[in-house]
Amino acid sequence: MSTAVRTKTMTLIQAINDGLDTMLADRKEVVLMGEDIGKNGGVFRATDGLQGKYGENRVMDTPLSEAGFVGAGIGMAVNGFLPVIEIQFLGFIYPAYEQIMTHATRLRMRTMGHYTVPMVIRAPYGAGVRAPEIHCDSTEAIFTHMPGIKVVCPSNPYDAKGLLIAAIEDPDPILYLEPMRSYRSTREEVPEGKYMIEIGKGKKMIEGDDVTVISWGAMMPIALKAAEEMKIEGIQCEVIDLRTLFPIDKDIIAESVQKTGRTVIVHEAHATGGIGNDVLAIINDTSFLYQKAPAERVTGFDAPVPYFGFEDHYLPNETRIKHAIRKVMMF
Amino acid sequence: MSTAVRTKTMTLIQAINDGLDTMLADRKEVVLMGEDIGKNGGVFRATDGLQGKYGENRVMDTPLSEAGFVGAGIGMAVNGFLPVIEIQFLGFIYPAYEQIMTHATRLRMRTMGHYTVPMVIRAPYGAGVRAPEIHCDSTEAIFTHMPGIKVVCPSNPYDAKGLLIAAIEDPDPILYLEPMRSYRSTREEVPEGKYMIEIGKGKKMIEGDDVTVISWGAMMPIALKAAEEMKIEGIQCEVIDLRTLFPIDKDIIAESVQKTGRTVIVHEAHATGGIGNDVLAIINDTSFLYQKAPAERVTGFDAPVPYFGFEDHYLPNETRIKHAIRKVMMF
Amino acid sequence: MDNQFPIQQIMDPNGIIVSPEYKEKITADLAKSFYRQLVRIRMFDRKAISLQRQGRIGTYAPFEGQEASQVGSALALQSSDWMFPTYREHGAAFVFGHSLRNILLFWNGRNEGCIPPAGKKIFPPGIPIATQIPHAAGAALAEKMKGTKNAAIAYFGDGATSEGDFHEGINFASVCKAPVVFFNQNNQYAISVPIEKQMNSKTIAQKAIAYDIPGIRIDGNDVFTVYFETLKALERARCGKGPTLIEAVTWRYGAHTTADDPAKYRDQAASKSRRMETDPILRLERWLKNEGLYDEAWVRDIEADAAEEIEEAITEMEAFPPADPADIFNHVFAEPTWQIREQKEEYLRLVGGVST
Amino acid sequence: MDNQFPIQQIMDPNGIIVSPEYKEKITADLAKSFYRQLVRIRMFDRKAISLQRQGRIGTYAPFEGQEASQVGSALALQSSDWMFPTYREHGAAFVFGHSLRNILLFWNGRNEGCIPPAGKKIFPPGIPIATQIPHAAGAALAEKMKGTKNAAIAYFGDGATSEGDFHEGINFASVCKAPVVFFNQNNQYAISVPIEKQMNSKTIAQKAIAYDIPGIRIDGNDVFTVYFETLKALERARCGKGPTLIEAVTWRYGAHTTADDPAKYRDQAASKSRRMETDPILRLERWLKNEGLYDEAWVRDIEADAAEEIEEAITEMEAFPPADPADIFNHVFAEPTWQIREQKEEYLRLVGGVST
Ligand SMILES: Cc1ncc(C[n+]2csc(CCOP(=O)(O)OP(=O)(O)O)c2C)c(N)n1
Ligand SMILES: Cc1ncc(C[n+]2csc(CCOP(=O)(O)OP(=O)(O)O)c2C)c(N)n1
Ligand SMILES: [Mg+2]
Ligand SMILES: [Mg+2]
Repeated sequence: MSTAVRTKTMTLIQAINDGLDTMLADRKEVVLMGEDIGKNGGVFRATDGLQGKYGENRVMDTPLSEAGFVGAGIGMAVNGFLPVIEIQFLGFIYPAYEQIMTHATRLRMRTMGHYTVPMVIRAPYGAGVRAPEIHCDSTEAIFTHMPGIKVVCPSNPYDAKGLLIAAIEDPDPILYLEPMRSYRSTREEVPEGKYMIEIGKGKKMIEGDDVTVISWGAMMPIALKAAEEMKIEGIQCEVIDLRTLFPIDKDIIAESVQKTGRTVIVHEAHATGGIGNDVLAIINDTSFLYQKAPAERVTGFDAPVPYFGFEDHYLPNETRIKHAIRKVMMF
Repeated sequence: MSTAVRTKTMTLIQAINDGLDTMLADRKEVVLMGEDIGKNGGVFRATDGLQGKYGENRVMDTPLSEAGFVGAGIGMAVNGFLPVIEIQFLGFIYPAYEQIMTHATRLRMRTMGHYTVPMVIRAPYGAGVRAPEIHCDSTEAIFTHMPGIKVVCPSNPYDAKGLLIAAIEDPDPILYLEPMRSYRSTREEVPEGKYMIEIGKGKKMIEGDDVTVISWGAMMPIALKAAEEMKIEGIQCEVIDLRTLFPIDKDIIAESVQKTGRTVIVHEAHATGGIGNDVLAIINDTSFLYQKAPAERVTGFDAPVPYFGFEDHYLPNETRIKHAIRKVMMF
Repeated sequence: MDNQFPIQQIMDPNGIIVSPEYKEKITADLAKSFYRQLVRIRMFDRKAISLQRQGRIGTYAPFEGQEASQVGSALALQSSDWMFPTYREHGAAFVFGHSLRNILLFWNGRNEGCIPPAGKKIFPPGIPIATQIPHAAGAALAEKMKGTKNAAIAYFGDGATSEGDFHEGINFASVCKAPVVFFNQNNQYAISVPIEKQMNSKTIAQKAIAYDIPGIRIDGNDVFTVYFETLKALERARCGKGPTLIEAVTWRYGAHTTADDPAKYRDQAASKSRRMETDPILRLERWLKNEGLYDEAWVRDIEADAAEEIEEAITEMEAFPPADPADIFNHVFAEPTWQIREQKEEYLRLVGGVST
Repeated sequence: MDNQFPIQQIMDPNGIIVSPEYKEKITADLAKSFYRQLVRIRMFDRKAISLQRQGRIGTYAPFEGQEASQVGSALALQSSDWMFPTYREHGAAFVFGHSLRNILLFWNGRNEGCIPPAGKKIFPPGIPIATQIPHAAGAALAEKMKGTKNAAIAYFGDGATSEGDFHEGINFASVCKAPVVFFNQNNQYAISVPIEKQMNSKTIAQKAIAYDIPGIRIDGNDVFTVYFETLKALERARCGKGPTLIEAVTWRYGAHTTADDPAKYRDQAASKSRRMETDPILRLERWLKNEGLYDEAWVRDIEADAAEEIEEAITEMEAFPPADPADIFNHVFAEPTWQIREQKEEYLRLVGGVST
């Protein structure tokens, strides 16, 4: 990145808005679609001001029908546009599951590249904001298991904009998950204009020799805090932000685990079938002999995300992460 | 099982038909719903003859709307019935994904047991029968990740009937997967009348000391054949049929892996996010120090299930399984 | 098409009965019981908003302006019928006999709030839009198969009509003649999206034609019309004649939820003038006055009773035991799986709780 | 309702023009070109069934009986329009210019069969019912946004109308006035389920009212009606007037697919009598004879040409290189991920193939 690039202080949601703005200006094929994204600017204001700036054709309020507008988005993507579709909350993507599973992800395969679906689906996910039920799901794994779509998830404003632009530029469908509880929790300097974070690359957030802590999205601040606190106990954690959930950055995991021999994976989703298990598989395949202890997974439980009165108990927290770190250290 | 029980030679699909017949006779709350299950007896004849025997109220042809009739089934289940719903092919369950994800699996949790959904969804799955696209999916993992539903999958006629009856008797929603390519491939003796296979319990199919081979459903015959063939090379495989995919029988895996120290997991579904990774997690958590080699996963590739012209390449076969067995032996 | 589906009205905004055939049916007792419920739920709604502002409950979905639709339809039910509300029909649920404490618990993030009083067949508020429509069809079909005369009512908004589940649920019910009333509250907005962007049709009632079931368009702010039309539709349902689609045209004065700012997407002046002209409570008040039935003391009594009842419910809600983390695990399956047992045990040990 | 949506017909089963206003528009050339296509696709269909029986292709979905619906609608398209067929509209796709070899490859389990000839905008046959309807809406909207005059046609069956995607796709298109024609072939069965169990409505055309778009019910075995009504609907679409729903009432003589046995669920006598009375080819033949345009030699020529074309396609299909396992991996993403690279390499090594 050139040092002459101007930056601006932004929250994560502002960085998303700025990324959308940048791409609407940059490529006339970009169209935004979704519920309440027009005048209202989205229920979280991700698209605030964009309909005013680019018009109703570029920023379209759709009827309340996720299958319908994702399906229509596929038709538009095949026919020359770059739809960026907002699903109001990840928990409301399920009606569109068939369209994503049977078409968005398979049209390239089906036609051997003749038709492709360069589409981005944006969705806020996760618990911790006292929202009603279903608004709090973290079901990335039902998409990472689905070949033909990539899944990314930023944890900070800089990555949010860079990953979003990379996703829009990517020739294939991308699910772009937004950590709703981090939307406004911090601000940081974000470059103006266009820049990209490479999809498929994680990032080392803290260096350390003792334990590899792997997480992403809304769990990152908590994982970082736990790692920071473990220093008091003399334990140096290496913290990795995956950023892309499919395809996961295998190399960054292998390299770190081969150094530390100990792993703690932190995610909000249920343990069974969660992405933690994909990380276990990468360790199994690349770093078997380096392991000094069984990896620990600190995850949401194998229970539905509860009503918000219970959510503080449901969500992984520093206590649980630190407990797991101690466990892999003491094995 | 009493020795006086009469048996009958049946294929897997006949055992399913017999199980449905048994339960329609046994419990008046049982109703079958689905596309083409009435006069036509189902596209695979799973419900053959049942509408004639029990009437249109007990065996209902539904409109072509998976979300609609799964949703209606939820309403019926809450209101005193035991719906057994046929999804014509697992690949056509996706329109009902929202209903299953947000309601079937959560109503008990949501109402702390006040409303429950004792419903069974039956679905043929898997490739290998030269069927058109989408008819061949093996996407169990998008359900095993979903708390609140159990997933079972028989590999033989005896288990098919016993698991089906157990599923219908279970007070919670169950996805009952049917290995379509095994529907008519073998016959065996199946007891008449009512019997159950305990949900959550796997079965040791072959004893062996060298390698644990774990599989289920349509892959079992292939895994068994590969294991048999490895004897020539002096390798004794212990083969386990999981039968239940959630909750997996942890004990049978731990016990076997602690004996052999080597594991090969075989499934049709994609590697990433597949149930193979749940098995890895169980090994990690229960048998870390017993492992003599990294586990091998022989799975469908991380590519959509291809058109049937390519399916023999896509599906795990004896060659790939034997290769994996040799690999864990030689590590 | 909209002239094929005129808005039916029994009482006009001035509280004048414009469909004289109903004159006899509208007794003083009936009207007063309607009035009492309208006031009760409006007072609750306002109180709930203020509780949310004080942080005593979570995000809340107000219904002020839609009271006649909720009261009229809920009172038309028999007590053994089924109700499938959304997040906006706690007014209807309350009128039908739900516990106010539980309604408040629901809005405070507690599953306990989803449990209706014993014997009351009320579903938890539907969150994923339109998904309750097939449930109502199924529950109603079950009643028919059991041979009862019970029916079901499913509530949903204008936006919900765009979802596949609306279509699939009504189609299913129409084919099997399930005893269910599909009760649409057309408040003309789905959050910020006005009905013109939601659908090309001018009415929701006309969508009934797709299923060859009766479609009725009514003034949703006229509690009499709502009551009598719902009653008729329920009667049809009970007689085996199948479902009806009712479009009750109404308006929410306030925000979609307390997290929403309607000024972003519509001119709030419309709400102000509607409040003066077509308000459901004011309208019934005008009728009561016209009939000489309006009695200030009686109204004060109603209000005092409601206030007391609401305060009591708030007290109960706030005295309710704190969320027990064990409940996260206790209701996933009838019997917990090993995953749930292990996770529960480990977590409770960690937080120093006792496994329950 | 069905009397509000009478079945429109230009030519009756005896080949008599019953809508005289079309007399002039129906030229000998036009009629003959229709006839040629009808014969061509019927011959193909029969051949495909026999190929399936011989194990030379996989399960096949025949359309015999529905040829007029497919030919009339496909010929109404302009070559730059979009076509979204299902598994039963390879007749229409062929008429619109798809490659017969590729159509056969599709039925032989080869993705290559999904690729249309250069410049032809034909989607792969839709397998999950009704899912192509939103695609057509989106592709059509894209044409409108680009400012072209191109339109899209989406095919689907009577059973498909029960799916949520039918509803959501048409609603979407109606709201944004997308230039698309929703072409329903009502063959009165969805596999074994007759239309009376599929829907409570007597017609499919009336479902258009839900979206305030024109709904037209036509004789799907009268190629003239199909052609002229589709042309009109496309014209409306191109002028910015939005979508049209066409219900073409027809009948499949045979099985749902070669894996189906219709004797299980319906009396095949109906198919026999329909073959005599309302057959789309026979009907046009009768018209040609009435007009003195029928010429045995010409018909023999058409048949010979078609037979040759079909044989050629079969030869090409059978000479096509065997499936390359590398193709399983090559088209998942523009650039393979590491999983795909590794899996491909390992597999190809194992089968002794060369990485391509
Ligand atoms: C499937 C789904 N998509 C999106 C949402 C988010 N959402 C909540 S309420 C709402 C608008 C509903 O409008 P309408 O049906 O008119 O009911 P109203 O809120 O006006 O009563 C939306 C989009 C949701 N709850 N479920
Ligand atoms: C979502 C989905 N559910 C079920 C099926 C299985 N299936 C294939 S064709 C068919 C019947 C379709 O009937 P219709 O829409 O009338 O079309 P037709 O076959 O008569 O042309 C069914 C149920 C499917 N392909 N997709
Ligand atoms: Mg509304
Ligand atoms: Mg049909």
